[in-house]
Amino acid sequence: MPRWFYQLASPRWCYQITGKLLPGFAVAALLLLAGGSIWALMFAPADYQQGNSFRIIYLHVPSAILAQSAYMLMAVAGAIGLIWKMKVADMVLKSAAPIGASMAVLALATGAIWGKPTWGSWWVWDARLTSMLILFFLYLGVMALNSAIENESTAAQASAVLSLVGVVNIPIIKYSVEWWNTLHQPATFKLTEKPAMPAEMWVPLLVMVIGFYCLFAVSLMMRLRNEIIWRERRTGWVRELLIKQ
Amino acid sequence: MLTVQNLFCERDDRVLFNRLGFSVAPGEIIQIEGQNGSGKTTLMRILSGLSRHYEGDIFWRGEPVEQVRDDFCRDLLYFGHQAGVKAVLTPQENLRWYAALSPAINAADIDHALEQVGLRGFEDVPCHSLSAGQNRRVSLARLYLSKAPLWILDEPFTAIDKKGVAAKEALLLRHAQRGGSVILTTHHELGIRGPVRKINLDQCAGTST
Amino acid sequence: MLTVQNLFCERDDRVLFNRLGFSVAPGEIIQIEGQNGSGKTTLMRILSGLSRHYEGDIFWRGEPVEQVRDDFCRDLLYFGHQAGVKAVLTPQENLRWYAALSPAINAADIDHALEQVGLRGFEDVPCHSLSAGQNRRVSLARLYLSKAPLWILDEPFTAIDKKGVAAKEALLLRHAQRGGSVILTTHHELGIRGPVRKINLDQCAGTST
Amino acid sequence: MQTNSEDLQRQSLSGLFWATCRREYLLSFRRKSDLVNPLIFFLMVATLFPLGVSPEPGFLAQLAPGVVWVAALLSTLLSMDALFRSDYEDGSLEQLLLSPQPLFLVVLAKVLAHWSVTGLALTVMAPLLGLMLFLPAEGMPGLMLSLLLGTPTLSLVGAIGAALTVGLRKGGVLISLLVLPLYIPVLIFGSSAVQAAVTGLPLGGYLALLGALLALALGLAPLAISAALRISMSS
Amino acid sequence: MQTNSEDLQRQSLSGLFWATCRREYLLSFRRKSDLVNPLIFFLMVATLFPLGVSPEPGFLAQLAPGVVWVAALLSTLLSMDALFRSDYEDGSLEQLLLSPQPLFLVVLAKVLAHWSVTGLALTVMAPLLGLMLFLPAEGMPGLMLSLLLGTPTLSLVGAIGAALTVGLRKGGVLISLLVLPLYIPVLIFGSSAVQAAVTGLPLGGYLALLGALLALALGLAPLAISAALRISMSS
Amino acid sequence: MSFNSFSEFMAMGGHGLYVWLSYGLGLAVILINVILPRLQRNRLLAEQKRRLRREEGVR
Ligand code: HEM
Ligand SMILES: Nc1ncnc2c1ncn2[C@@H]1O[C@H](COP(=O)(O)OP(=O)(O)OP(=O)(O)O)[C@@H](O)[C@H]1O
Ligand SMILES: Nc1ncnc2c1ncn2[C@@H]1O[C@H](COP(=O)(O)OP(=O)(O)OP(=O)(O)O)[C@@H](O)[C@H]1O
Ligand SMILES: [Mg+2]
Ligand SMILES: [Mg+2]
Repeated sequence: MPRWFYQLASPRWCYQITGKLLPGFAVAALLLLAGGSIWALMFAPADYQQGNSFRIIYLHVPSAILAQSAYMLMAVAGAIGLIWKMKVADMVLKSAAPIGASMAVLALATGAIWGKPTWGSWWVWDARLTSMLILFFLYLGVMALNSAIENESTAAQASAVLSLVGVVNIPIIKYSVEWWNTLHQPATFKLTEKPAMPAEMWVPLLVMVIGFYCLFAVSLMMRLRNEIIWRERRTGWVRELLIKQ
Repeated sequence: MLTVQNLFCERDDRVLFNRLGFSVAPGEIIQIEGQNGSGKTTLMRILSGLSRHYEGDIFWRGEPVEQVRDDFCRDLLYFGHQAGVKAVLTPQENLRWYAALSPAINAADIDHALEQVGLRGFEDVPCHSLSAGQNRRVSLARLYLSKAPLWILDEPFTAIDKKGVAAKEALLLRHAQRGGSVILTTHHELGIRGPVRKINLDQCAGTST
Repeated sequence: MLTVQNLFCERDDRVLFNRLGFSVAPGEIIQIEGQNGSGKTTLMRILSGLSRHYEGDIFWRGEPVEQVRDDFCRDLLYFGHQAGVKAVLTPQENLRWYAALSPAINAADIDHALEQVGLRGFEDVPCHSLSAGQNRRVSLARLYLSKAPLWILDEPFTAIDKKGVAAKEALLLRHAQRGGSVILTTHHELGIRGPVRKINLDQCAGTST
Repeated sequence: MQTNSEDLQRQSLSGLFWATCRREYLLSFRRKSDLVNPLIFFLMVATLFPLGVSPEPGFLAQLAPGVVWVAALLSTLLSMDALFRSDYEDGSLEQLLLSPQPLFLVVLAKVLAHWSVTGLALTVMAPLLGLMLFLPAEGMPGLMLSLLLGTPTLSLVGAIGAALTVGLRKGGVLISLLVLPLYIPVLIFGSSAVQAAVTGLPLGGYLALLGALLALALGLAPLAISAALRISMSS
Repeated sequence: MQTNSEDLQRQSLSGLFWATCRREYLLSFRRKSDLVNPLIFFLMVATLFPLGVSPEPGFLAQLAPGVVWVAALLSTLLSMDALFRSDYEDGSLEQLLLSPQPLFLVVLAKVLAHWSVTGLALTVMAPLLGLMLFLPAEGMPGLMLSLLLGTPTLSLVGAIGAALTVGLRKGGVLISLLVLPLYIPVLIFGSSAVQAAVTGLPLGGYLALLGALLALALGLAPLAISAALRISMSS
Repeated sequence: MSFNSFSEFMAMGGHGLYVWLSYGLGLAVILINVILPRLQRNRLLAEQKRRLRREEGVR
């Protein structure tokens, strides 16, 4: 096991390193998101079919991607927490859940808003949409379990089990939902399959995706640091930290 | 047999005990004392391995208890605040399941144990129509069945009448004389003369009352 | 105040008591004794009006209790095996609701009562993170609030530590001295010197043990 | 003198009512999960249908009034079991029965508080479900009105079942057996009201019927609940 | 000697398994309501549909596969909460965790016993529901087979949720939030199998998928359940 | 630049409502993800400092 892995296990080291990384990520997130949005809203060309409503993609796709990645992160953290009893992993799990859930909400909301002008309906039971909705429910489950259990470490371990069970199920859910939908009816509306977008369309998308990842990192680190202070409030170093401030 | 070193536990920002250390030898009876809320139940749950919210070391026959969990469970009888008695089953059926749970117990002894705790004639009555004390007695019958050397008993005498308490005290003494050890809490003055050692949790980190 | 005549109760074809009769005068403390399963709890539930599985007559201040149920309830404080404490509420919130339930209770006294039972500093802690004894104490605080003359207490000292028991005994005595009456069960030897009368249920219809 | 004491008593009664309401709200806000869970259940039942039956909008729109109402009914039903159970288990119910205050008042307060965190919340959330099931926009007001009038009846009637089963070791499903038949009129009038709204027919009649049911339940249920509680506890 | 002791141990393990099964059966037969309630719930959900949606046979027949599966799912889900709760409340669960025997075995026995009084019973009763909802006769074998393969998975996955929420003061509804999303694949494959059977398409593929899910659940769930129980109890 | 005037920019070719609603929501979600942890941190630090002072005071 590499050395950083053991170091990461120390909340104190983790607190310090995130403190150093945080400003960089924050600046990157700000620049990328601001630049990306301006590019997306003002300079990217309108889609020849969907017109300007197409610009929603620059929020929709990053948030959808993030919602999925955050769950993966949660499951990995959960596994590490259960196997190596690493406290920081527990805290990462707990911190990632609300961010992931908010991303799922954004993906669902922007999708719904986009659906209205394109499909004439806020919602359809399409495979992708449905599996995103279920992912959102999975997040809600983890968060509800986390808040229902009072003891922090018990809560973290329980959520870890749940998110692992969930992650085993996600491919199954995705697969089953996709199959179900294509089976019942030939999809009336198809999400555009990786359109052969011109570069001026996908470059800002890439910028936004990276920006969202940076934002995710920022928010995760902020929540993680709070969590560390709370859990380690009894230790000497947090006491010093509090006195110093 | 059991050695506790440097045990620390806090709940809700209140330190229950700190640097608690003691060890239990075969043949010893240890009574944990303390006011309400001083942490007796918490300690019992930690010792039995139900709770992991502690810092410090617990050794079982010289090995860290986490590493010999299976052996430890084989040698342990835990009796908690709740009796572990199913209300719709009869005393007999309840004990039969306990016999299946611990391989050392001999299922044939159940009737004898029930008689010992004064439930003769109630073997076939569902436990929900037994009184509070009779329900506790069903669970106490496990003491007569068990062959485990270490007993951890959390307020075993709750709701038991005087005659019953005397009988149970005699049983504890007999267990100790055969080389077993007992850790128990009770607010009641033990009538056992013999190898009883008291540990007072109020002195480890007092609660204000 | 309370007069019981010719009370008969059986459960599962076993007669618990037969021709039980006694009366409770103001200033009296009556301790119901008996083995486990002798019918103490059953008697307490009958007296308080929770259970109607009996034959015989109960009079409250000379009138059949069924007919003056409302007055009787106003004058009664019942404390059962279960504490009646909501786990997610704090001791204060729990007691506040009891204050609303009985018009005679003064809500302003709650803090004082909690201090009396040794829960100072725990007023704001949800009861599920209190110990077994502390939970009982929350419920016992009602004794300090109540202005009811008749107290029916079923094993009020369960899980209470020695200091707490002594304080509660003093409280019972004070209540009796002020003209109240107490009917209680406990397996514990009461340390009250004074107007304690014992009624032994084993003699009414013995259980075999 | 007479009037004064009556006044005092009336005051203590309304005090009791509000104290009970406050306690119930405290209890459900203390554990937030209690609060959101019926809603989430409601949402999920509505999600299962497109998955289990068919995702086709036209077909779902036909189903929508019935499914939303069935979901509301089930979700109320399931939350019902907890109404008295925890009071029973921790002994508060004994204390309640022995209190000199009128039992039906406390019971009414409990049911009201329960309704406002389930039935009312379901009503507010119903349009979302309607959307998910492609209920035409014309149906929405009918949906909400019928739920607003129907769910209190569900809570009141459900509470009778809860009171009858509280002493049993596990009423969880027994309660549905007792209560579902009584829920059927509400279900029929409620879903008919929504269907009428969708097709543009007048729905005043259905709403009046739901209102009449509510008035009936409001008058009789508290007494039935109190009686049931006393019976359950006296064993 | 070595083999002998191993033999003995194996024997005690199977003894434990059967003792646990026997206890669970005793428990549910002792209070008969436990036994029939999921079935009655199942039946009633199916009854609500004709009432709430439309009594027309053709329309109901279209609905039937989905409704039966949704009802089975909900009814399993609701019975799930009780699986460990009573053991938790009376302290048996503590004893179970402190026993030297392998926990997952006891857990597996409990789930199996639970399934055989809910899932299996639902499967046997499903044709009745099919009849009530005018499911064409060709669909019946598919319905029963899919339920037979699907409901054990539901029980196993539900038990994970039950184990995670057992320490909480009220898991009743939380459990559905945790578990329902995980049930969706079973629902989809199950109802698709029935639909395939109705339309005369081959349903082997669906059944194979349900079987694969079951195998996966059978392999992983007991471990997850044991871990969850230990975690829930350690607070 | 795909737009000639500000009003055209706001109208988004008739889809202004949808686009601006989405971006509004996006901004809200982004802000929430940054502001909530920040507020939580302030509260946490204040609480812990108070606790520290209280304990120091007790000692
Ligand atoms: C509530 C409604 C919607 C939800 C939940 C949703 C969800 C998703 C998800 C999960 C992805 C996959 C992101 C990835 O991993 O690459 C995605 C991608 C995408 N969505 Fe949506 N969507 C919704 C509505 C829409 C609508 C209305 C449109 C446009 C007509 C749309 C267009 C796209 C496009 C173009 C992509 C990128 C495709 C790709 O990268 O593979 N979505 N959406
Ligand atoms: N619900 C019931 N149904 C039938 N019989 C019951 C029921 N509850 C109690 N009994 C029987 O009544 C007898 C008296 O029970 P009770 O609870 O009154 O005893 P108790 O004197 O309070 O005992 P303890 O000291 O153990 O509390 C018991 O032997 C029991 O068998
Ligand atoms: N689940 C919990 N969460 C947080 N704090 C708890 C919890 N359980 C107990 N505590 C706290 O721990 C302290 C010790 O509780 P414990 O049950 O160990 O006391 P005890 O010594 O057994 O008391 P008793 O004599 O009343 O049984 C209590 O003061 C209580 O405030
Ligand atoms: Mg204790
Ligand atoms: Mg008793």
